Amino acid sequence: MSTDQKQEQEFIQFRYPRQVPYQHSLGYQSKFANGLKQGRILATKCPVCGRCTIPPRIVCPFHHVKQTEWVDQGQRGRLVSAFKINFPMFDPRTRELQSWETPLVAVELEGGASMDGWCSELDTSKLKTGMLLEAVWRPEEERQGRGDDILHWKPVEE
Amino acid sequence: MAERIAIVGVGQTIHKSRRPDVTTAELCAEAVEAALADAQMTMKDIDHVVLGSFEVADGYFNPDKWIIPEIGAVGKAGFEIQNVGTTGGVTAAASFNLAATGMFDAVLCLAWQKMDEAAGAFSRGGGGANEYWMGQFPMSPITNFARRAYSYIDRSGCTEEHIAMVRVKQDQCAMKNPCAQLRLGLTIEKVMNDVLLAWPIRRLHMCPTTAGAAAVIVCPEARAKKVTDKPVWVEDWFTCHQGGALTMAEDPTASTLRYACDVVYKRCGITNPLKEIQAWEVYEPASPAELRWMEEVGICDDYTAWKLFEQGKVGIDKEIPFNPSGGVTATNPIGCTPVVRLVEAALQVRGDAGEHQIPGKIERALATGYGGQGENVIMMLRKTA
Amino acid sequence: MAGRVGIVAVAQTKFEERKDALHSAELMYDVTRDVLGQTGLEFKEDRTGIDCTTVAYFDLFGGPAGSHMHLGYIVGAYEREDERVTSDGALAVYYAAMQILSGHCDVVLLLSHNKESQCQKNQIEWVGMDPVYQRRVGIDFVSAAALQAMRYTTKYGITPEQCAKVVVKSRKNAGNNPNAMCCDSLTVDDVLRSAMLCDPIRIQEAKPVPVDGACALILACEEKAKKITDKPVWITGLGTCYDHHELGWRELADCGALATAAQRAYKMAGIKEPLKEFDLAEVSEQYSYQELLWSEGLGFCGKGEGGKLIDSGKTQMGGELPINPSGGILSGLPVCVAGMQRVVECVLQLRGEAGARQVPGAKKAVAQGVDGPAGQLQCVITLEN
Amino acid sequence: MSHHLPEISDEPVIAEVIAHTNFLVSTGATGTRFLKEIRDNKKIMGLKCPGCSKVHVPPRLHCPTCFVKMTEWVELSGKGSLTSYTVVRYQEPYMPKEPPYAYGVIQMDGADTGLAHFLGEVDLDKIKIGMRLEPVFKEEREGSILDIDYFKPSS
Repeated sequence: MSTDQKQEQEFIQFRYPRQVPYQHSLGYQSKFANGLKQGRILATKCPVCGRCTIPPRIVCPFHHVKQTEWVDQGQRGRLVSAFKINFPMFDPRTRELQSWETPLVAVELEGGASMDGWCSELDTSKLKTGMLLEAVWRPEEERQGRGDDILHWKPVEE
Repeated sequence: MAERIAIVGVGQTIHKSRRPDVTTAELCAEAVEAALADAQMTMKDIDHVVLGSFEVADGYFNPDKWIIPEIGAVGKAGFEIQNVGTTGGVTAAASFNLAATGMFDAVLCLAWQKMDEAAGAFSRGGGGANEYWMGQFPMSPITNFARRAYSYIDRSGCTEEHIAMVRVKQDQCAMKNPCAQLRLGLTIEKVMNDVLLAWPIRRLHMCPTTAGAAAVIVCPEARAKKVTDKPVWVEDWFTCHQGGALTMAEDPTASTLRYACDVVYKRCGITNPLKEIQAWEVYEPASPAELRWMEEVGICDDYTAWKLFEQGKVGIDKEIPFNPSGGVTATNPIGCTPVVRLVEAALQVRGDAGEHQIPGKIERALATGYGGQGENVIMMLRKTA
Repeated sequence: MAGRVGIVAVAQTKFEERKDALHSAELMYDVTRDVLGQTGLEFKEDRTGIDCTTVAYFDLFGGPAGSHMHLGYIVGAYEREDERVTSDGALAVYYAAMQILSGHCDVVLLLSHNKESQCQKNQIEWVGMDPVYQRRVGIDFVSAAALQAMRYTTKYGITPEQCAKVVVKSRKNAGNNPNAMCCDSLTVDDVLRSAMLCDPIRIQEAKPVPVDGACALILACEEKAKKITDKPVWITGLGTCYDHHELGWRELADCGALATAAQRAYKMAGIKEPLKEFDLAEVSEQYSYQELLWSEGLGFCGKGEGGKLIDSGKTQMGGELPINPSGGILSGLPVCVAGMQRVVECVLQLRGEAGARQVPGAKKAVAQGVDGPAGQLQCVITLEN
Repeated sequence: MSHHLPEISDEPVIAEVIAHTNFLVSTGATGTRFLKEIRDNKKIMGLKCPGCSKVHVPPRLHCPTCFVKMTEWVELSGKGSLTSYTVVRYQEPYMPKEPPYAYGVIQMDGADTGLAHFLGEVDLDKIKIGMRLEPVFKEEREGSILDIDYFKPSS
């Protein structure tokens, strides 16, 4: 037995396993979620600077004006960053530790907004900053209006 | 400023990964005892307390209530602050504000984190205001900093070896700091062969989970001069939060550090930070972040910090004494970490940092707190009033 | 200390059981725009607008880590000074006043918001009990309050009718308040017939849960307050105090911490006879007995005389010192927002803008906030027009 | 990018999320000593402050009044008087018992502080402040405050 283990046994410790439910009102973000269910990516647009943001924002952080305009961001975008998660991490949906095969990417969409996603290309050496990607959606009946309704982003030839 | 204020006592625990021998409250008491001893004060001399912890990582709701009796603060004025990674910074800022009113003789700022108890705390990390959207991806500080580092490498032309150099420098400093948690004796080779978590982030590049607490005692000028002959003057502070303005996907290098430093430098009349600030304790939760942070605090131009490491200019006794304590990759009791930075910066100003003391006179020291996706707190300390 | 602190604008939402269609951000946005609109102020870097935003919020009520940290940009705090208080909203008012008295800020925007409908209040508050003893046996804030109520009512012979009268008064007053949630007229019998929640507290004697809502204030230094508005309300006294955490370590029937906090505030404000000098009080009674007990702590009557005080009618509208003309927390306010809303109500009264609930000619008021189990942390703020 | 797509609904969405946590709690050397005495010897121990001489149950490392370390352990009989009580009549998932049940604050003989715990073997309508109580220990004890099953009226 290592000294560490001995020390652990010497002192009483216990756990509080809990599941605490929350219900978050999406409010002004609801339109974004409803859009995903229909296979569309919508972003709010600042009337002053024209910046589009995902997740949608109630005000522009830079100009502090209420965002009322929604812009369809299209289905394609360019890669900003890509890497694999090489360690087991909690799946936020299942709450279980699991390993992740697909690279996590940040994509700058045609409409100007950026978002997170998975990439269908498993070989990260083939992924280059600026390359063109296209959204591949889950079947409509499986979509829940959440970020992972986009199954992954697929590199496309230019 | 209504009153000039000074730090008259600092204390921190010896930071470890596990502390089953103490409760969170008892861990806090260790830091308070150390700070009181340093200031040669007792709890009777303290008339206001400000407590800070990152509750979600602690598993407590308003833990200040439970900790108050253990640190002998029943009957004192006080309140709690929590703001994820910058908790300690906002807590310190609050203690500065309180002392500067001149209404209190001595304000105790205490922050802690007992991360050995925090299993599962981050299973919901990265949620923030976007609980619904971000929550679907396994986001964590690791993926956040992988994204930052990816873009940094992409834009600057630095290599993984340069990031390893940063980590080795951090470890060399930590080896000289008896309070640091990770003191590993690293080499570039060891770092390069370490487990890859998410390219280019290796396990050694990320801050560890730490059980630790830190405290500082702040007094208005008149009181400070009576208490100690080595007051550390708090010249200015600024808490700046990006406030979810940008996600990592939108701008992986976004941080408010540059803006916050600009504000503070202007107010303090600093035009050449590298020359006018002699000690830096900057909250870098991952070793590649140190490169970007060095640029943002004004030490060098954008995307050139890696060259300084290549030239061997960074270290305790080098041209750029950046994070002489070993920094956050060696020790990270999250919510408490900014106060650890403050403690270390104050020790440098006093010349009491021991083996990791920067040689020469330290007139100014800068400590920062970092949190979330770009939140920063700046604390500027000075030797002469 | 640099002059007085003035409150120059206040705003609140309507308080409702559920605001399902609104994101927390929208609550914050609405009250912020309201106070900014009243004053014509904006966020500015050069000390000509809002210098700092301070938000009071309990992170765990939002769910994920840093759930409120990501909301700063909504109020315009992006790249601005932005601080937090994780205690009851009254403590945020206390701290914001300190930020100004310190000279660090001239104008502070203060916010608190909470959607209790999105979480389980009792489950979160339970984690606020010490983890080794009280939490393990399942004591939460409700049973902690009940233990206090039982001790208090038994020790001093406070009758169930006297407690019930508090609820009747609150609901009646709430009828004059368009923002209040519960304004149904109740009789003492109705209250005493309602089911027992946790002896001796009946369901109608406890704060309704859930409640959603937000409020905001702008505080300014004396010089600027006078320029911003011709109806500033001045903060004249501030006091906070912590009590023991363990219920068995306190004399639950006496609220020593409140008495101390009140003494601190009254000393600063020069208040000697609170019952006579104040024109109204807004206190934080999450349970009916608390209004009686807090009245004792605030010095409106002697120890154990809270029951007699309500019987005397002095605390009704039209009485010598109306307590909670707004309907108080028993008429429905979310925790955390509650304490700040006490101050908002006092400001409306002192400006003569309280509509049907106006106390005629009100000149001096006292607001009280509580935090922690059975009123462990107390905050008292005195105000004057 | 098409500009002629059908409108997307604004209908409010409520996202249901469950936060899973499994926090560890250290009882520390002081708490461990106290809990082990209950577990192994059915003894309730208090800590006496060298400054103010008050005996604290449950113990903590520092005296809240004097902020000095307490090291002198004092054995208590476990018997004491009830200073307050309540009967819980609502249910939450974290409750270790089915409501209705009673909590009491028990001031033990020889202690200066009270311990909050369950009351048992008593008619919930006949609990009286000041009544005498004694602890009932569980048969199988695990080293927690729940090793005391409850406090019952004693003669």
